[in-house]
Amino acid sequence: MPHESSPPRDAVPASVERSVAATTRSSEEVKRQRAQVFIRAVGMLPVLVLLCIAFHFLSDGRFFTGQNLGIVLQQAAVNTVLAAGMTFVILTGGIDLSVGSILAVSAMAGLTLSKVPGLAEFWLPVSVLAGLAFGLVNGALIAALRLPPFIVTLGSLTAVRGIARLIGADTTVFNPSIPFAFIGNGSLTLIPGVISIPWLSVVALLVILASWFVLRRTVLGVHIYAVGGNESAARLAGIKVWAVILFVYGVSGLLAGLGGAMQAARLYAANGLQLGQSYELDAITAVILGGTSFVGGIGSIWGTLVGALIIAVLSNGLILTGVSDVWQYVIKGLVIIGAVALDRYRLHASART
Amino acid sequence: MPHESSPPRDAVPASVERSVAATTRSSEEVKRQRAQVFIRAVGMLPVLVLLCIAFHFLSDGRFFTGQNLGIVLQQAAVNTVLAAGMTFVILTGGIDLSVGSILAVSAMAGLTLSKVPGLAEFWLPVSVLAGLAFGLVNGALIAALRLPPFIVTLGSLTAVRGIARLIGADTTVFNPSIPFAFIGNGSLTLIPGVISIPWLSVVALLVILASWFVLRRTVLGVHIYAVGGNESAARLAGIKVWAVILFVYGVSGLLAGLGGAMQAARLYAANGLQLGQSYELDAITAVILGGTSFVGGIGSIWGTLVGALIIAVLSNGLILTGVSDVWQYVIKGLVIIGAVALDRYRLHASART
Amino acid sequence: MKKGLMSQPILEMRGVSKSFFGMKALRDVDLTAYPGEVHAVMGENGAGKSTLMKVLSGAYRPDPGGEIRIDGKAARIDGPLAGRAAGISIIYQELSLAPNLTVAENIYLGRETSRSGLIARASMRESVFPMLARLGADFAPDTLVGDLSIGRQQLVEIARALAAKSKILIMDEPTTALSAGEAERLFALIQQLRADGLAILYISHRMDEIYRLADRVTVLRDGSLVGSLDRTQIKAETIIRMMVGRDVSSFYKKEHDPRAVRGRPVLSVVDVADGKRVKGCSLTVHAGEVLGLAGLVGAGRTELAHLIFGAAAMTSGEIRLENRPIEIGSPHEALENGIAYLTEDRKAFGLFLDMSCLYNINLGVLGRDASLGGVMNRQKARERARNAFSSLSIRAPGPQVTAGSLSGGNQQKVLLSRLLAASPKVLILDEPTRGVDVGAKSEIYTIIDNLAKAGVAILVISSDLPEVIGICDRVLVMKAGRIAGEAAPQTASPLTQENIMRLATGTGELDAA
Amino acid sequence: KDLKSIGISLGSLGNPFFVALSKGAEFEAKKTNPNVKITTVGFEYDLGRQVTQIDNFIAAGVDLILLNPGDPHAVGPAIKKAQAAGIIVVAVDTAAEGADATVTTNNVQAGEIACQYIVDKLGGKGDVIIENGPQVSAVIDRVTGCKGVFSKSPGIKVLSDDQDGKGSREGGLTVAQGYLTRFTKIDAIFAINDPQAIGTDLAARQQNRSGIIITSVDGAPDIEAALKDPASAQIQASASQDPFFMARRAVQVGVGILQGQKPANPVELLPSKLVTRDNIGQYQGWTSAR
Ligand SMILES: Nc1ncnc2c1ncn2[C@@H]1O[C@H](COP(=O)(O)OP(=O)(O)OP(=O)(O)O)[C@@H](O)[C@H]1O
Ligand SMILES: Nc1ncnc2c1ncn2[C@@H]1O[C@H](COP(=O)(O)OP(=O)(O)OP(=O)(O)O)[C@@H](O)[C@H]1O
Ligand SMILES: [Mg+2]
Ligand SMILES: [Mg+2]
Repeated sequence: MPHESSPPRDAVPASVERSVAATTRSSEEVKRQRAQVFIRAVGMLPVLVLLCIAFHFLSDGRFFTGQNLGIVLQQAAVNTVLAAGMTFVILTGGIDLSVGSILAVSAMAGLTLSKVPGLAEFWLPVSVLAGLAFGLVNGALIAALRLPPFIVTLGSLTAVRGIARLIGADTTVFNPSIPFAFIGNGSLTLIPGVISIPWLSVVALLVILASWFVLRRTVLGVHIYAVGGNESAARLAGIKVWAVILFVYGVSGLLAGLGGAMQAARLYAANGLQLGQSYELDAITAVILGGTSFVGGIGSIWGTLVGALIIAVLSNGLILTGVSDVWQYVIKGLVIIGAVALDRYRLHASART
Repeated sequence: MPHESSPPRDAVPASVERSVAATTRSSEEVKRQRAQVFIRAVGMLPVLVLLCIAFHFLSDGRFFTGQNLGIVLQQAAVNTVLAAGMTFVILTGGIDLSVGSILAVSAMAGLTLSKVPGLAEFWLPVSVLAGLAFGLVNGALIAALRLPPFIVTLGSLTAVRGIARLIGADTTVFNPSIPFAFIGNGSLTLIPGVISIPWLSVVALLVILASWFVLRRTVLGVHIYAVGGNESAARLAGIKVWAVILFVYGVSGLLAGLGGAMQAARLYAANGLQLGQSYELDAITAVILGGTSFVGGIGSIWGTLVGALIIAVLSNGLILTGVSDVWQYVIKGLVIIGAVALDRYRLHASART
Repeated sequence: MKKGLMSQPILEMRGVSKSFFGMKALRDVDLTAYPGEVHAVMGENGAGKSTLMKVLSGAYRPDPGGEIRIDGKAARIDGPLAGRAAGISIIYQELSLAPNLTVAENIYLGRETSRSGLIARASMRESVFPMLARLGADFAPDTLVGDLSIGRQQLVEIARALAAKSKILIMDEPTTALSAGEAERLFALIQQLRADGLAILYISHRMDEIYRLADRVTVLRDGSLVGSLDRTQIKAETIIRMMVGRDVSSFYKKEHDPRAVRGRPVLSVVDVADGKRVKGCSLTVHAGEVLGLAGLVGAGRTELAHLIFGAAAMTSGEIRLENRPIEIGSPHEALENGIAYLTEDRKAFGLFLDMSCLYNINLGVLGRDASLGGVMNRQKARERARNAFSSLSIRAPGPQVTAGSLSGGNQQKVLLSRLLAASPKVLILDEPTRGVDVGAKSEIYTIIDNLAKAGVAILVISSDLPEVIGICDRVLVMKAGRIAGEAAPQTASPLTQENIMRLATGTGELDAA
Repeated sequence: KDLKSIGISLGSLGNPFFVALSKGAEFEAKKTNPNVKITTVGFEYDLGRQVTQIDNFIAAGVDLILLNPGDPHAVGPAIKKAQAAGIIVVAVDTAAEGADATVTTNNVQAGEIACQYIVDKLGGKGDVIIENGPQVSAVIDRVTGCKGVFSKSPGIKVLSDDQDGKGSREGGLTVAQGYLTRFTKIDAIFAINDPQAIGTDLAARQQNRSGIIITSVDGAPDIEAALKDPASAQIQASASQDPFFMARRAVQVGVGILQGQKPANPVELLPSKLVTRDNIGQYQGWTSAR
């Protein structure tokens, strides 16, 4: 005999009047939490804006031109897609080191297929699905055998890289007439002659929007946050933790596959050994710069987008201002540390007010 | 009645308590618990032994020769030293991605100094101290500003790499007559003509012993475990958490510096960009293979030694058996995953008997 | 105890305030304690008791302005080390142990016995034995703390505070995780320490403990001092009125139909065992019945509940729901079958502290409410959370705040409302009022009673004997993994504390130290 | 059109070869226009990164791009994009499809002369190893040249050619240690570049193996030292390249095109000369500016 989900009102003791002090404290608490949520959501945006402005002046006004912004967006695209998948994984408290290798393998698979007459058109879905397949293997090992994500994905970082090289027999696969090449190099014209957005960025933006929807508007999204927040509590709350884990690694693989397709369409070529090397570090950096917690449960996809843009702006801006390669290393490293330090300081300061 | 989902406490090993009252516990259970403690301590040793035997047969008996074992030990040495430092860091729940770059910078500094007449003899301490200095900077940023270790050390991974390149003005610094070169290429003869151990391995072994001593025999060691197990409890117990954190990153930097000196003595040369690339992954792999928990607090330095040996045996064995480079990737990845899976299975099985 | 009050105070706190991010948790609180007295500090959840104690122990730095005097001298306590140096030791409310270290290492954490930096494990180990024996602990010094149940971990905390040999001993809800036997032993110990001249600051939500132990009671409300009572003035109604600002009339509620005991069986557990702690237990809960499950710590009650809920694997036995055998392989399946479980450790296994109350409450039913494709029905979720807030009188700024920012009692109610949202047929409550203040306790009792009235079968696991007797229709007692017997009204073994303790210990009498 | 700004994308700037290359380019560009703005970046053998860098050069508005292509064919589309933006693209060290001009060492020939040396020394008979490296076109060409020579001598047996020495001393050392354990008789080893050759020599010395002829390609400063060092007697020859000169030529050609002079031959192959222990005295090396 299931009872009503909310007991009738009169059955509980009359609610206790709150003291005046408690009331003021409550509204203060709400305000404080709202402010914090806002600041967290905005995340690194101020840092991004600062960087852009600085580069604009240092490069004699070359940064804020339509063409250059298009280039930045395009350059951020692949990393954004990978970082979106990584956000899912890190939100559950895991990590996926294999995205670079999966990207390579799916680009290789796609390009190889694109040279087969008659099947060429299918290269795009095949390379995305190849990514999904490897992601699911990762997920299955982690969810079913309960192996540590770091080791599993480190293992596949290596093994999948080998497979990528095997596919191309260790050579560069090249196809100048690959179908759907416009994704990699074309632009979507919004206002002819005025505004056009690279297709790569459109894809990345769609990925971000879809991720936002899944994370914030679906039950699965809440379950992802829950697993990251407290895995044992999630299990006791009846969440199928293994399914959530399988899902996030599947998504990460799928998006790595999409990233591979994007790279293939952009370069018309792929190389099993060289493509996607250490992309995982860039993706993880974008996620963490975006304010997602390494232990899981806290973070947002918008933060990740900002993080990925910061990385792209840094690379582009440093070349634009003519900084030498060596100093680019030093500056990039310091900016990354400085950005989190600033963020930490900002959060702290806002918490005090 | 097998259950697919593991209960929340499954991760915690069954208690090892010897009950004073000793009413409820059967002697069988006591035996089971003893076995588990033993298995945990032994760690991956069985996997290592299995690998060695397999390679011995696959390489027509070339593996277990004095000379080859010497080579394996020598190849494991630098990674063992880095992994020892990484063990300290991971035990506190942190991570140090910058060890490869620190290794490069200290090797560059050491080699550069070794070419200065009159100061040449000092290259060894200088390169170790250079490592210590960078490690302390990492530690200070993490302990004092409370920044996430991943980002800080990722930042220094990049920035320190830049500094390493600056030191050598982007060329390979080499010195065929570097003092103390015997450390890199000589052997310590124990029984002339029969047993001799490469000096590199002697150094690595000393590092492991010293680490064991600090972790298991000193108050500081207990504090390191405590910080990793429950940081706020450690703080409440009056432990200077910041000092512990500074210490572990300092040790990691120091040992990376030592690793740099070892590489310099071994190769007579260093290149700021190429040396030490992605060594951090090998070091972390050794630590995790060795059973140290990523969240901190659990693990042993002996496990790390076994983990580093597994990696070295894999590399050596695969070359010895003539597996091609591409397949080496695939096999290495699968063996790493297989090893943890086996370990997990073994722990599980022993828990059930 | 009067002599204590006459002497020089060992501790004087004057005008102590503490704010978190601009929010005042303590305002101008005064507190005086004398050697040889047990000074109880009381107040609702979130009143600031723990905060006051943490200021005293050095875990928090107070706002400038106040003053702390120890032995008549002004003391500057700016860290845990300074607190310890001033002769203060504390048992924190939230366990503050490192689960990866051994019992001995935890007890000596931060003040290890050492010879020039080398740790003296053997001597630490040796000196821990008598301490553990004194507390009646049944585990060895080199057990890993993570392998102990919360109750045993609490004993480690207590041992740690005792080992510090200080002048002022703070105990922040030390008995929440202890069962009656262990609590008895602790009380005896406290009385002994009082006789030795220690000042003991004692925080508890259990009125019977206050009666037994306290020489004086100080009450806090919303971070301010309400007043102090002498032993002669201690009366439940007075204290509760000071704490809550109103009268809480009938405390325990048992208004549902007691005949439910013989009603329709809903959940039957037949001979279940897990090959470890639970060694063949059988019980039946009927619709509309509140069945108690008592026992000493480690008796295996929580483990049994986990078996029923699918959170642990059974090795033998059968579970029947409404007379049909069912297979429960995971908590998910248990919930699908209408069995809900409230964990005894809400922080570790219950709540998502960084998530809003809204999601914490709705987590179990989001899937059911969702539209096609798993899109959340946020409107419904908000409504449900609002209803839960008003019907369980959860005191928090609103469903949007994170669960971690609520006081203990309100967290418990949030967790409870998640279970209720799933409309279970069987409700297993493991220590439902652990760490919950009197006001909230009586509200939770009312909720349990109402659920029973609505026909839910309820199994209450509790170590609080007055509570078990006060709200349950009958009580099963577990001992060493088996059901040792039953206490029920109008039987040969009536529902009394003595009876339950006799069954739980297997002896004829209470096992006081 | 004058040369105001130049962008250079090279394999890896930590490699002394590319450093010498960039120095040469800088030298020549400064000679043409003392105020020229030069941006040099390494793409770390990541095609995607190189394409990104080309995009950035386009945005920065350079006049000339000097490119060490990651792949001869794959950068074609990016080159076209740059050319569409009015930028001259010159490939250096590796040929690139569609580039306005290419200046490179003849890597096939370099592999040939390094391995011909081995064949001659061994008298056309012996067990040899080709110690391979990262599969970039320069390496592939060298190995092709080498294999061609070996296959002409029936007495030469190639024991293995499928291990990657990673182009570094360390990689060469590790791989050679494995080889020396695996094969008891090795007469010669061809390493695809100098660092690997030195690593190989270190391995042989550690294991007290002698009589192995080691040759390689590059003529880098460290091989110069090794060829003069009696301790490393097994290192016997290196097919030299001249990166400094190569880059200067490339810039000269690029500036020429900028000023409207089409080169006679779009692909300029610079021959490699073998440096041995005998002629090392006359070798000028990379660092000497000419
Ligand atoms: N570290 C902290 N950060 C922010 N707020 C805090 C912190 N610690 C306590 N508070 C707030 O201070 C107030 C007093 O909390 P405290 O823990 O002292 O209550 P308590 O009387 O011990 O309650 P309980 O009976 O539930 O233990 C609460 O509103 C709580 O939310
Ligand atoms: N939080 C926990 N973490 C790890 N193990 C636990 C925990 N709680 C209980 N256990 C394990 O379960 C065993 C049985 O204790 P259990 O909790 O089932 O008994 P109980 O009668 O419910 O006692 P309690 O009053 O402590 O809840 C303990 O000895 C311990 O090994
Ligand atoms: Mg409290
Ligand atoms: Mg329990």
